[in-house]
Amino acid sequence: DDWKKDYAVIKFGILSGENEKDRIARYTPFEEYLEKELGVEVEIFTAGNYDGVIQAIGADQIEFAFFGSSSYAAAYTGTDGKVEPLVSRLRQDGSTGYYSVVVTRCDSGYKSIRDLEGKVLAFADPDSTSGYAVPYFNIAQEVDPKSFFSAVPFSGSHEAGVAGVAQGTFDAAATWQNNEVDGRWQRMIDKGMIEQGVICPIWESPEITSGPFTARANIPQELKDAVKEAVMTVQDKDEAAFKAMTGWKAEDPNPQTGWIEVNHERYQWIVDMRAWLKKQRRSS
Amino acid sequence: MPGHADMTALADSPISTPILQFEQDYADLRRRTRITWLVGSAVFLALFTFSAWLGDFFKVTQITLPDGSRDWRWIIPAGIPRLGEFIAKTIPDLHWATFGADFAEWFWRWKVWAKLLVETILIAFMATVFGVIGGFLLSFPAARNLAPNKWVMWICRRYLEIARTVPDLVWALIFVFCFSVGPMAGVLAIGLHATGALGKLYSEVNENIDMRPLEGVKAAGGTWFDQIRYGAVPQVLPNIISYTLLRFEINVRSSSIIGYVGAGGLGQEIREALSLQEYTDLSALFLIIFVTVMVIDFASEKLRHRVIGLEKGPST
Amino acid sequence: MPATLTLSNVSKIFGETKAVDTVSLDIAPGQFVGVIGRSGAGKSTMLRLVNRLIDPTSGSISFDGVEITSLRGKALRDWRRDCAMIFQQFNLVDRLDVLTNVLIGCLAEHGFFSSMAMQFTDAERTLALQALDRLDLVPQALQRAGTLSGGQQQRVAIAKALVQQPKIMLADEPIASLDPANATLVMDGLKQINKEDGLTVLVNLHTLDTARAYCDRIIAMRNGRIFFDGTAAQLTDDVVRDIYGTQGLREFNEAVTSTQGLAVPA
Amino acid sequence: MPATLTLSNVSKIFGETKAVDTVSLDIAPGQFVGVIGRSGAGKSTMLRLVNRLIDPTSGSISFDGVEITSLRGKALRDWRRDCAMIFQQFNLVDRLDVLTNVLIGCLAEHGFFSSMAMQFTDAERTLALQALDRLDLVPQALQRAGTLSGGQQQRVAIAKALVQQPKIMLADEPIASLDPANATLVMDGLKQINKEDGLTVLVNLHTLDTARAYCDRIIAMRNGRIFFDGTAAQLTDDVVRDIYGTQGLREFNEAVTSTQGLAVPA
Amino acid sequence: MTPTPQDIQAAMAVHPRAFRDTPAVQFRKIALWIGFIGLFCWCLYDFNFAPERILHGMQRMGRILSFMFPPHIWETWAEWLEVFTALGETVAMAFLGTVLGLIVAFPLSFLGAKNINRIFWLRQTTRRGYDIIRAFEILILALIFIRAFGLGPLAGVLAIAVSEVGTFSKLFSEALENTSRRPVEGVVASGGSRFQSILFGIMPQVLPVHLSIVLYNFESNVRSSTILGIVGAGGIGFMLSDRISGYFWDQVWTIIIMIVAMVYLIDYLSGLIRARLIGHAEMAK
Ligand SMILES: Nc1ncnc2c1ncn2[C@@H]1O[C@H](COP(=O)(O)OP(=O)(O)OP(=O)(O)O)[C@@H](O)[C@H]1O
Ligand SMILES: Nc1ncnc2c1ncn2[C@@H]1O[C@H](COP(=O)(O)OP(=O)(O)OP(=O)(O)O)[C@@H](O)[C@H]1O
Ligand SMILES: [Mg+2]
Ligand SMILES: [Mg+2]
Repeated sequence: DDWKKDYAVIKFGILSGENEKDRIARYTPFEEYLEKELGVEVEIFTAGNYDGVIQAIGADQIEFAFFGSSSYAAAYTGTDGKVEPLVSRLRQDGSTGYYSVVVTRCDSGYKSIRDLEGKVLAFADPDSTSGYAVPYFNIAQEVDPKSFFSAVPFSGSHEAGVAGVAQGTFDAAATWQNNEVDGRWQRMIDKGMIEQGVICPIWESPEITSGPFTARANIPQELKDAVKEAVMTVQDKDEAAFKAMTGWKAEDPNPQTGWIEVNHERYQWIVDMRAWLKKQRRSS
Repeated sequence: MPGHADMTALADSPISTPILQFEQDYADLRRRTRITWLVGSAVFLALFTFSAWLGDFFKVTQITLPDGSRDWRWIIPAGIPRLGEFIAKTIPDLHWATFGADFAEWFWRWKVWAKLLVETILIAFMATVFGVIGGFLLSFPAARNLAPNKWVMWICRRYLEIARTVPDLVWALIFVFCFSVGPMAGVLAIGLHATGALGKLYSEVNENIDMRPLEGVKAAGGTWFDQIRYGAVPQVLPNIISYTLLRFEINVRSSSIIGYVGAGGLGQEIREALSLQEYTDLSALFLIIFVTVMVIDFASEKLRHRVIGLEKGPST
Repeated sequence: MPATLTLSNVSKIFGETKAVDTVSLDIAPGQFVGVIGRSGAGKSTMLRLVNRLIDPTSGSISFDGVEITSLRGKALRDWRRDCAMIFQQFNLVDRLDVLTNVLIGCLAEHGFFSSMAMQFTDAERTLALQALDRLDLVPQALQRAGTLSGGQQQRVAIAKALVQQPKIMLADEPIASLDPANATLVMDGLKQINKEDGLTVLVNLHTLDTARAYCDRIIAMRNGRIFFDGTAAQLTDDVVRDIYGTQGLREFNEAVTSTQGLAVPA
Repeated sequence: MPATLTLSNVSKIFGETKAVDTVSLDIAPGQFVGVIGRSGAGKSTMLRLVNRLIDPTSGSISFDGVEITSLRGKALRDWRRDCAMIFQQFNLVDRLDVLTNVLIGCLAEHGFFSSMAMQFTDAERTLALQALDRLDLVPQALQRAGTLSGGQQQRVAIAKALVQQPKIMLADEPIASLDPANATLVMDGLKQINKEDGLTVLVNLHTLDTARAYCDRIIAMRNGRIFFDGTAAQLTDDVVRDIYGTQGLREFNEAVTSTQGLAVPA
Repeated sequence: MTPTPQDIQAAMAVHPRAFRDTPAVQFRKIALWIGFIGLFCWCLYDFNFAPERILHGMQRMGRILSFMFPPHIWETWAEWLEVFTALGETVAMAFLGTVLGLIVAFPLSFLGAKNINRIFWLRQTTRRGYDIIRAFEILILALIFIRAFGLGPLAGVLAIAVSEVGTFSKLFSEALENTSRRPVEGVVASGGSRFQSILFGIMPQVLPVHLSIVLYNFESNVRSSTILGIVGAGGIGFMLSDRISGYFWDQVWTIIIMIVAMVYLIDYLSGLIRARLIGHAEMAK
């Protein structure tokens, strides 16, 4: 192939994801798998912070990156659209994303956001997509958070927010869930940090699509295709590498099973959301 | 050189035994020194080369050239011309004609920044106070020459070690979890880290003090606390002030990083600016931090010189 | 008020060195006793044993019938106050003012908080000023101790000792770092206190002639043992030669002896 | 080799203080001259003027007909080498070994690169060793200077001065920080050099009696001026009283003078 | 022998200053303390140090601490290897960053020392130059180097090195200024040139100080190499912050314990090096 001469070394940037499982996933087997499949050298860099990866992809230093949805949007605006999403994650139950939820104590009687007037709604931390940006953006379409709630503090983390609700420090908190049985707050119940039946979700966001595996736009199409093909088939060709990179665990009720092809449209609303946040900041 | 005359005289003058002994010792010493140096330098060079290799210093890789083509290059010379790239993105568009407006545009968020700068300085102030109190109190039992007994010393030293060994960013993450986001977590994280760092520096100062005044206090019937208060504290005070001022500056800078985990201060602003790609904000923030660091550095230099200057007493 | 200080069979061993070797002594109240001896003879060690800055390896020290060696805690600190110590290097706190340095002599009476706050009563301050006045140091009372000349510093140390209202005064080579004029002032100060207050004074000296001029009784030590104990008159040249030995001083001839006699006190 | 050192109308003014005030002196080759005077009399300043560590405000200093005050660059450094200086605080580099400290005396001959590498020739080393040998210091040659006793350090300083092969030797209170035994060794060392090598020695002393014992000629300063210039014999008690003044010495009576005579060298 | 009230009165009359500070001094002291305590209290209020919040946080802290027992033990060798590799990488990068910073900072520090560089404006420019370097957020430095050299350890090392240059030059020039003048005078009095007086008089004095500064900073670079996480080069700091964001508290503690152990080891080794280069005698002082 033509591209192999120009791209004898392919560089990947990987962000440890929003999902706690992704954070201890290991990519060495995947790297070996790709080298075997593509027949070129592959270098993978796992970063804890997306600013570095965005700069690297913007400066043509790396070719591909696994982004979260919000960091994809940042990369998209940061590079003036010079990135192209290829594939995203597909779970066992067919879902391709997760949801931001607002939870309250079940015994509080709140049923919707409207019931929370004058109450305290805690967001997770300012850098969180599901714990801040998405719920804030969506709630702001309905009400003005600053005046509607008595306070919108940051709790510091998803866990702290949920625990705060359970203890009554906050009236409500924003966090995430994959579905009704799996999510941040459900896992806290599993770990015994809060009681069963104390926490109830009252609001759910539109699906936050899982972040895309992204290519730099200005590389040869054949290269993109080849890598896309390799990623799409990793679960079949090298199951061990797939399990390692997705942090697969036997007890996981809804593990990732494969990939779906995605395009930029799917993420446009997050780009818009970020633009909105930026405008909010400028106007404040 | 007149020395040569003596030199020749030396040839036939009897050489004393101490000199002979010396010549032997000297030869020995020279050999040993040379071996130590050789081994030391070899080990150092090997370590350096190895870590340089690990650090990709010798890496030759394919690089995308400015025109979009790809070529194999040694990574360092290939990258040097591009060093300014990121900085260039942060430089605002300033024109002489519209300087005022451009400048206002550059510092458009100055009200927020001024508030955050104050917050940053206050965080640093409080963290320094906590660090000084903790480090100061622990530095005496942690100093070898002052510790009342071995166990107290051991405990204090380990505590200080843990406090300073864990990066302040990690403390910040932990405290953010415990106390939620906001300056409080930042204060505690930096304060704890500063306790460890200052405690170590202070206890080193303590180990270098003159023990005679303490003996003087002891001989007059003073307790251990009296010895510390009257004998040690006045001696170490100038050093403590100087380390504290240095630390304050470091704390100002780290509270701007700590903001990165949502613990308040200018760091939060840096993070937001980065994540929203408001690059010119970064250079404005840089300027703000630079001026602050410079002012603190300058003031503390003056203050330190005054404190040290007082030490010298009347000049002779 | 003053009582007899008794050392019986006191020894102090540092590793291999017998710094003080089965020393027995009785020091009567009101005596001005000089201790001489070569460097390393054990003079300082003996004084430090009396003040309990170090503990004896064996033997006992008693004062007025009270066993000193077994004191602990507050009683020990009270004893240290009762037996004031003056050091060759003054051991003042350079960065505190003279007055506070003198007030350190009152610390044994103070509680934790008042001493941490450096808070002293007016009575104590007056006492300190009176002591300074006796040594002509009132004008310097608010100066830092470190800015004083050596002689002044040593006099501050004496004032501090006076404030302790001690029963006995120990001085370890108090004039060794002083120039002659100051040395005279300091020795005169000690003598005056000895005479006026009737305090027992035990002073280590390097300088034979100072000892001869001031002391009622001279004790010479050699290798940790008492080698001579008598009056100045009994201290003949032969005895001196034995005390100091001749090794180490290159020419111990008449000329240099005279010089040395003169130069020794350095 | 040695020649006359002449100071004519030399003054040095620091701000308000006339540290040295129109001093004129001739010092003949081979003399052992002691300079005495109260603290602040200007003794150190005079020596530092001769060595050109400081420049005079007015007046001229010449040696062997060469005007010292106008020397620059290499010539100045050569003069400093020719006129070795010994300090009260030794001014050695504590962390370098004794040998290197002595070799610092050879630096004036060295170029940039050889001194950069701290490289000395074997001839220089031998010279240094001979100097150390004269002062019985060879066994300590490889020790760090900081670990030596005061007397040893001062002897190292003298060895360094010797290596400079000076024409004149200046010593600023060389024994003030030393105990008597060491003081004797150091003064003996200076005397020996003065006798054997015929070097002119100009030494500041605090101690009258050392001056009396060692010096051919004694110069006394007071308030920056020469107040007395003569032999030891001419230095009567009356003169001494004038030099030191009586203020500050409470009783300058016979007994104390004797003590002082003895205790002076401190 | 306690003084009578009359004595006290008399003494007070003669030496009022020995008993009380002058009103001006007293006022200044009180004002300073009030200012300090006021600022502190205001900060407490402003930063919301509410008692219940502290109590609450302490409870959570307690829960986090409880995860320390028993410490997490990884089961497979591969996982252990991952941790050890991260530790090793971190040490190597910190070493490299420190050495590079040192090489650049050492000569620069002479320009900033008052007793060596007497040219006022040059000294001030140099010093402000150090300030510029220190004002750069290490994160921004990392981004600068990422754009130039790509992701990887190189960018991290250079970021550490550059930020170290600012710190080292400042500390080094302060060490130079704090030296004793006496040895210098000794060298000058023997006819040494200015350069020789620096080499023989000042350098031996500052080298031990420099050495401890370097070792201390090496140690802190080991800690602060979280920066490696940003540039995608791994390292223990990255692992740690990842575990924290994932709430794997038990693993967090094990990693922290390992970092502490490693720093302890470095401390011990650097103690050995120092003892060897400076000598035990002076260490003991
Ligand atoms: N803390 C110590 N540890 C070990 N040895 C000691 C200690 N203190 C004193 N010595 C040794 O005990 C001996 C007596 O010392 P001491 O200081 O009492 O002598 P000195 O007569 O006071 O001498 P100088 O005139 O030099 O002060 C010496 O050999 C000394 O080395
Ligand atoms: N660098 C200086 N700056 C200002 N004044 C100085 C300086 N050096 C010396 N003096 C003043 O000059 C006078 C003479 O000082 P000098 O050191 O020569 O006296 P000295 O006779 O050596 O005294 P001492 O015996 O204390 O060493 C003193 O009043 C001193 O304060
Ligand atoms: Mg002694
Ligand atoms: Mg002088």
